[in-house]
Amino acid sequence: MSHTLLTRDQIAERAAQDIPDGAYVNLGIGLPTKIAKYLPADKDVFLHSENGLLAFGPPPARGEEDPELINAGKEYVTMLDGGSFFHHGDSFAMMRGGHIDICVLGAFQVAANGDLANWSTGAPDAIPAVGGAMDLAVGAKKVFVMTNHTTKTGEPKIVSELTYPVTGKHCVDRIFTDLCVIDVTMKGLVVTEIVDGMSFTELQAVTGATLIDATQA
Amino acid sequence: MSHTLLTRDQIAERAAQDIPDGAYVNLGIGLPTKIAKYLPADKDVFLHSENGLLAFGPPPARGEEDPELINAGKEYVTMLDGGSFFHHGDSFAMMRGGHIDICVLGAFQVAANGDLANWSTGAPDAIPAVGGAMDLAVGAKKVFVMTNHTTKTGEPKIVSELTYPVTGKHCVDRIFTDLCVIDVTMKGLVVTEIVDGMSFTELQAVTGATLIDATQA
Amino acid sequence: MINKADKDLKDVLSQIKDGATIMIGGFGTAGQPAELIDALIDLGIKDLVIINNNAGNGDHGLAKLLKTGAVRKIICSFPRQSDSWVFDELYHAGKIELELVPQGNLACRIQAAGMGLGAVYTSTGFGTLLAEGKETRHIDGKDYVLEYPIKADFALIKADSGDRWGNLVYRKSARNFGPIMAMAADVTIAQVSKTVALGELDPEHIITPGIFVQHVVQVQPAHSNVAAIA
Amino acid sequence: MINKADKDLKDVLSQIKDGATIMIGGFGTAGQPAELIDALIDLGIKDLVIINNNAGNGDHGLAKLLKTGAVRKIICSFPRQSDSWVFDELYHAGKIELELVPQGNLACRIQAAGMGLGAVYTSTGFGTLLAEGKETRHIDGKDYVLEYPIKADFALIKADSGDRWGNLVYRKSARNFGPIMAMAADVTIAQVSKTVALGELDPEHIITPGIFVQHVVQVQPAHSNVAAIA
Repeated sequence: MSHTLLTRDQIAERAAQDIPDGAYVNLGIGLPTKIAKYLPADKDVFLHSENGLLAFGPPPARGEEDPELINAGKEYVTMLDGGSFFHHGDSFAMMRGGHIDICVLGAFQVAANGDLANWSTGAPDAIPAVGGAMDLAVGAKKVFVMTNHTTKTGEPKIVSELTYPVTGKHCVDRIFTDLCVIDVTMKGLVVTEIVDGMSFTELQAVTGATLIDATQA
Repeated sequence: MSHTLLTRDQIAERAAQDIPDGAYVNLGIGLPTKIAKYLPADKDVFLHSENGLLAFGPPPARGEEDPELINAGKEYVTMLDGGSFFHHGDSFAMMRGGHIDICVLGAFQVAANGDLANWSTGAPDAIPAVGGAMDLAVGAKKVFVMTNHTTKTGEPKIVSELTYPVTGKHCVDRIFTDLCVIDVTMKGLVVTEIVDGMSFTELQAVTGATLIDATQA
Repeated sequence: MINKADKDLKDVLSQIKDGATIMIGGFGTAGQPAELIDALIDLGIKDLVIINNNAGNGDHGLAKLLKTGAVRKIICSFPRQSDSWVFDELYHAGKIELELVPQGNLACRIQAAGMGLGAVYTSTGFGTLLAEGKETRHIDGKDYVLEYPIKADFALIKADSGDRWGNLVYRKSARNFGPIMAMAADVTIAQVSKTVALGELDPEHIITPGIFVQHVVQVQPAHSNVAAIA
Repeated sequence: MINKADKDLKDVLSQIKDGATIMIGGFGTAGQPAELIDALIDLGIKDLVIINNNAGNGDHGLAKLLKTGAVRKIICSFPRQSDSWVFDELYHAGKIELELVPQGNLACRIQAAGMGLGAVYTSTGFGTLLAEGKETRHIDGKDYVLEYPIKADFALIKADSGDRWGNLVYRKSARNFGPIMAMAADVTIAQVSKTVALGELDPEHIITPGIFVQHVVQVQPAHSNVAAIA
């Protein structure tokens, strides 16, 4: 069979479908921020940013940028009516205290037990930097991961055990890749959707951990 | 010799003299609240109340009472220009975090080592109640105690060791009584002032702990 | 479209069941959600654990709730007051359990729950009867007691204004425990004097962001003219 | 009469000495007290410990301070950025010590200092390299790491408006670390765009009460027209 990889926008669009009306959501820097534009207008989804914003909106019109109104990715944003500002303490209380419903993160690797690696490749001379990655990984009620299924060189990113330094243990609930959707469960990695034209066997072949097929369920 | 006891107002007036310009002060419920009226108008002294007020002012005019503007003693107050409201978490952060300069408390007993008892007489059938007493005792940079020197039945309230349950250990810095002013120091209880007409020997006789005379210093 | 202000008081409270742990805001009567408490009494549920600074005054509000026998245990800092006869009688009769917590530790433990902390070392209470049996630690020259978070199934609080996303602002010293209880409960129900349109509350002035609030119920202000609304 | 706004920038900063631990507010450039940092550089002091979310960008502000060699150690969550070449070079040359702290733990440890807690159990970082060697505990089904408060001798922060008693309000996402750093430092110095009269800030809207602020310094807003003030 032959299949087509989902584009980054298509992964974002797919992930957006799993965000319910009324959800408080933190979209990690990078790929996950793309989800914002696929949230349907008839839903109230509340976007949280670590630097003290709740219910922020799309980027401002050109010339309307305010250097004091940025998100955690240091991009200019706007505020929706009903949005609010607060300090870093309250902002991470929202996260650590389990008040955020869904956090969507990028990943270097996800392990079969839900361990996430996304903050360090462990390269010996790299300058370490963690930001809010570890807080986001353990704090939200549900953690979604958005990632390509394999690295640029074809190595699996979904693995039986992490080889990169862990960001959070047992934290990932669902994985959206350019090939499939996977639920991380007590039984293992359960594949619920695969791109058209790809078989479960083919998917398993490019994955570094044992998958469970639930696409017929 | 013969001496006159200070009135409650006179003790308050004396204690007020030791509160410097710019001090953040919590006046405990009861006797200490009397200090407010002896603070000189040319000083900015900031009164803190546990229930979320900073820089509150005198009672309102009759008919101007607001049931939502009360202090920790549940008395009606007003706000000064420059005052602020905050929640209980921040209010006790001010206390526990060492941001309050002076706290003035009542006492059942003060021990020679600065231990304070003011929350419970230990009576077996009494309903225990503590409020903010323990937080106030350990939180402020300096703790002043205002009390009669002895109980109504003439028992010493300043004692070598507490017989009542402790509120805070090693917390009292200065004691203002109707007979004297005492500094609690590493060396012991140092008497700096005695009411006119009373000798140090007479004061010692009505005190349950050894005093050091510094009234000639 | 999310509207947290679309249910009436009775509907909102009906989700509270026997055995619930409930935080109730207020310091004295300031910030006490009187109408929510009355509706809670009407529910007729029992075996409740209540968290409040006090244990009721007079015969109204929290005292009235206690009087119905609905409360198994109360966690508070100052139960004994000149007009706390309802609690006093229950306590002396052994009909209510009391966990006495210093006021600042009460606040801090509620905050710890809202912040998702496992436990905190606090200096308040060290060496006292209220820390007996508790773990202690000497840190950087000072003694601390290990205290655990206080969480709740529900928080019933009073705010001044709220919008349909649950954003709240308070009024003067009625703010007290409201903002921190809202953060520490699974479901926070706020009674407000005014429901305002989205955007009417300045994002700089919102004290409790809507993320901490599940329901907003507008009630007639307690200090309004009763004759006028009768 | 207390006037916390009566000294000029240079006078206020002159109390900072070699070896000081200094919190600096801001997330990126939002809320960064640029004028205070410039004045700190002019002081020429050394051996500083800096606490900030980042480790400087480009060649200005915090990066410029690092470049002078004044900083012995930095405590931050995200030093590595596309334009953090000043820090990168110092780090690779072994000329600066780095304590890397997850951003939420940084906030929480700063809060713990302000609140007077001895230590807190936080879930963030458990099982990671950043918790290696740290005490852990299993509480109520979840794993936590014991983390200690981060205090400072000074906090340099940026607010929008302030009054002579030190009350502050912030602007939008420039609020970030300001309010919690103000609570955690012995001496907090706030640069403001506007100094207002006592009473002009609504007591309901004050974010940082003056008790947490020792000095208020008005500076020319950074985004004002440079030509107009030249």
